[in-house]
Amino acid sequence: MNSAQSQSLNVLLQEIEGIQLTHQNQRRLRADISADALPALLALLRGRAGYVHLSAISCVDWIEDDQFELVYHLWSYETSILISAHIRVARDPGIYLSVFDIYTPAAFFERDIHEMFGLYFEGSPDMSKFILTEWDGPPPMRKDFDSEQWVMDNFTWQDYHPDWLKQIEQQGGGVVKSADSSRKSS
Amino acid sequence: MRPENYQAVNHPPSHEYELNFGPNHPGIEGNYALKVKLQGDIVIEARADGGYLHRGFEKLMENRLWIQNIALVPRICVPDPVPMEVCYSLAVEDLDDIKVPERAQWLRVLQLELSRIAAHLFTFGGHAATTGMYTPMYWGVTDRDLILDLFEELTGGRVYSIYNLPGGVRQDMPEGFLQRVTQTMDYIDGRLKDYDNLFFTNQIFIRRSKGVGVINQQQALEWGVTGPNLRACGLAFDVRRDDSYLIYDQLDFDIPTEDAGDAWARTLVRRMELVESIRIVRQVVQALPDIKGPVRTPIPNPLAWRVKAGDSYTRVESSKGELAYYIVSNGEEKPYRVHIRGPSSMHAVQVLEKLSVGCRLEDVAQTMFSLDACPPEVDR
Amino acid sequence: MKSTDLDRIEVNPKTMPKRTNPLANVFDDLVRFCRSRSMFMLHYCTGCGAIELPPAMTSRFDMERLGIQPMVTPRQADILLITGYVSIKTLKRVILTYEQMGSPKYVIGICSCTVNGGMYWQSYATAKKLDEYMPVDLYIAGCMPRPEAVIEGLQQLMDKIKNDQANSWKQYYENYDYYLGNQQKLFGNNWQTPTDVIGEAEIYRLMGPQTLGEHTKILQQVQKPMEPLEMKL
Amino acid sequence: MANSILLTILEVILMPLVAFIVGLFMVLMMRKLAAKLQRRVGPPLFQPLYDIVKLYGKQTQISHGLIHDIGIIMAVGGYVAAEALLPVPGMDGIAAKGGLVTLAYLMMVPSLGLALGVGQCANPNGSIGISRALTAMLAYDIPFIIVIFGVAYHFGSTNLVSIIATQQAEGIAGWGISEMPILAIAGLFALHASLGKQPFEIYIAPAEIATGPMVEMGGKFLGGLFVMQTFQLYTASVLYVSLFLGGGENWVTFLIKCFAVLAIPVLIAYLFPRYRTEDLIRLVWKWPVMLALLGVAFVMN
Repeated sequence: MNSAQSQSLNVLLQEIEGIQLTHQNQRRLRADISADALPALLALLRGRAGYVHLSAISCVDWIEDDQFELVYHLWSYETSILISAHIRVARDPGIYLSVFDIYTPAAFFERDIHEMFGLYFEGSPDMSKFILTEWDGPPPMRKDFDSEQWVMDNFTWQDYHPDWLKQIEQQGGGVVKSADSSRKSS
Repeated sequence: MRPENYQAVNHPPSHEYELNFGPNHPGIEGNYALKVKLQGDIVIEARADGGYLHRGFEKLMENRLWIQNIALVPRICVPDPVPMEVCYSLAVEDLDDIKVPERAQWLRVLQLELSRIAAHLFTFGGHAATTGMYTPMYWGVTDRDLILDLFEELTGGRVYSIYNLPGGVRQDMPEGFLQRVTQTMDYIDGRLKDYDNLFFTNQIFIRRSKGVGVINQQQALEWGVTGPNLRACGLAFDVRRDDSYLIYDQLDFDIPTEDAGDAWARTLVRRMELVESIRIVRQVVQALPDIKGPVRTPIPNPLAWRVKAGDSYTRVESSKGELAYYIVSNGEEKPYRVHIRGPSSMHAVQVLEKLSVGCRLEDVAQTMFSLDACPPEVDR
Repeated sequence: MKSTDLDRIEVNPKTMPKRTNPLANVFDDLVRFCRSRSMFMLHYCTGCGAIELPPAMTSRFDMERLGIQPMVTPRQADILLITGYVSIKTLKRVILTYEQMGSPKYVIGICSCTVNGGMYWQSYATAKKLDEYMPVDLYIAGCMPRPEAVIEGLQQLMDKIKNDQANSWKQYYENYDYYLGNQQKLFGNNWQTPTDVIGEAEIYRLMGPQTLGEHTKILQQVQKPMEPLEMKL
Repeated sequence: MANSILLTILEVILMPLVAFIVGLFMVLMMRKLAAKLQRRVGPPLFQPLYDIVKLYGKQTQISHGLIHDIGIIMAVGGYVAAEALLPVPGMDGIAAKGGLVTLAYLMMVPSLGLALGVGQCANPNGSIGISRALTAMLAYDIPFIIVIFGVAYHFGSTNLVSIIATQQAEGIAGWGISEMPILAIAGLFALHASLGKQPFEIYIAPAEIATGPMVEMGGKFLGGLFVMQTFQLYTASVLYVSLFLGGGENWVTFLIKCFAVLAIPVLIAYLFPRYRTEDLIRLVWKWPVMLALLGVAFVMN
């Protein structure tokens, strides 16, 4: 990218209210905005800055703040700068707007976030389950779902204790059993 | 989407029926399912059904140390695991500001490109097999094995190498390795002529695959198509060049494109990329002896390693398309959140569903294989 | 599925009719030999291990020289290769597939994940021990096993078949209650498959003391009899 | 008189057995040639036999009903009956009484039997497969019948025994292939299409319809299909040899001719993908039919 493009991009982005821009490096631009302003930002980027490619939508569960962070990674084939737009959505009702009408690929990512985090997107074409169709527990990617506990409750382990191992154990050797605390997920 | 020689027939709706492709079906790549509704021979509705390969990687990675995750990441894409390791390492290096020695970067590129060659050989073998031609599959998989032998020599593992760590690569290459790389490249270069005669100039194959699953450039950008599938629509975009990582900006390679955007063009683009990858490997082989230095920047005690807080979105070009990791660290021993953007997650779900509609029953499998969709990436 | 009155079935295994043909043992040996030399495998690509099967099948290692061929549908196959971790969603399909295969059938668990969960032991999505849900003849451990190891494992299975040791498929009928119980624990009590395993065990005289039990009672309660296929013109 | 009837009965029993054994080696040759093209070793010598014995030795047989059973019997039985009409060196069976027309009818019976059997499986893949198989039969039967008509016209007989005798009387110059080269080429096309190998393999098509008619077949049903395949290869190649290559003077030349004829389609098959259904019909109704008609025209003037 050249600096003129970068300048014009910066000018363009200032049109959005309350936007905070951070240049992480030459090709990465971080934009923190409020959740309400995001559709406007995306429409602006797609319409006027050539950001036609939605690379991904990531969701982060900030359980201590009781918020979901949604990150929209956008790429322009012209300016070659990747913009990551960060927004925060309250965890409790867990509802946000779909950007499917701006970016078609959003449908898959929103569907994925819905089944993994339970965050509902209004206006998304398909909110049915895709991966976890036969799963009836809580959304597993939430921080309050303890995967390991679920495994311990539902499965048993193969007890492999052959004679040669018993012999070694009699001589004082053997498999070092790790303490359960180290297995526990934090 | 329809072959040129197709003429529409209006069947009464009672001729509609449903057919399941997968999860255990030779016309499906891996463990994946596509439910199609057909009218006669024409697909009128298609619905992808995934999750058969779901392991909850993103959850697992939150529960393991930064260094433990290196063993986990290559499993995400089985046919092409190396970009997964490199991308994860790049992301962690970006977070923790680790500088990678130059020699390690070249070694990574060497391994990445060898992996790309292996993946492409595997893919067009698979594409040929869906049209009933098994000989290219037998040849392709066998030639791929020679590259796996190189991996084994370099890293100790045939498929999953676990060779890239944050900070560099695990060890330097063995004595005489570059010579054997050159030999293998020469062999594969020579074999390409056989493949052309058997496969890429095969008139029946061209007739089968031309006009199947057409994506035009507009649709490709709209649907988020990446990688070779995007280049088959005429857009010369490659993360290696346009969002350059490692030392790709020092290398001389072309980005092959095709305009047709159909199954044939996609396979042809892969064929041309094979040549480019061989070219890159040869350049690396030439340059590597002159680049001295360590292959790894030491990292702190890995069992108590706390990566600096922050987030990083890192992309690499895998053989399937744009692969990205979004990693969030809150300064703990384990990642706070890892999001994997598998290149196939677009191709195997939305694009495949759209392309299948209007497609013949004969061409459903071909469409999927020509998109080079990799189900474990979708399911994670 | 025909509805069987489970209470009427004798639990003791019926003895096979006495064999009067003097050549019966010779025939048995011949059939066993042919079974060991001609194995049609159904490789269910449940996981990573599937990637090492194409090399084992194709030109470099060439399984066909041992008489091992890939087959497409469960009806045609003898061996079910479970190539790697089985997610719970897949496990249901694997059990359906297994029950549809014709006996004698053999199951090979490839990769460490089928033994004990492997590196996905923490994962909420994968089943851990394959042999809780179906009898396994042979495990090929490794992450993932090399093609040589896969072929070595298949050769061991050939030896087992030749020596009449690979009879795990009978266990599925004889201990159906145990396997069904584990399946119900994971999938819920409404779990049922279209194959009438108890009926088959009855017909082929494979009823064991463990075939029927508390879990099959639950199955009997929830089971909806399968309706005959409607033939529409 | 009683002796000759007994001899005929013995021949009728022996001929299918011979056909089965030769057919097993034909299957082996097919798989070996494929292996060589694919740069590998291929199956051992008795592999086709092992497969069949194993399939019949399966302990559970999953039948879908009476028609399913009868269909397979029809499929194998049609070919078994056809073998008795195909003269081999030293054995004429009932070939002199049957003739080409009966043979052509009998060769259609297996496909129809298969269609009945697969129909009862009620598997959509199987139904699509069998409809494709019948479509393919419709396609290749037209050039096949024209070729048979041309040959019969040329030799003035539909009796295979006399056709072979006429050819053998005049040496190589009298063989059908040197007298009717165009018909011979058309016949080779029809032979290849009738074997259902690539590029005409539309009804097996694992990647599309999961082996089509075979999809619900296991155990003895699949074994029946394997037996059928041995007969199919044998019948197609022996018929071609009888019509165009002068039949067999003795067993050595006869077998060499049969295997050589079969090697041509097999070698082609493993280098090509399959056609789409309508492409197949277009191709088969265009070139082989045109060639066959041209050949008939040459024969008739």
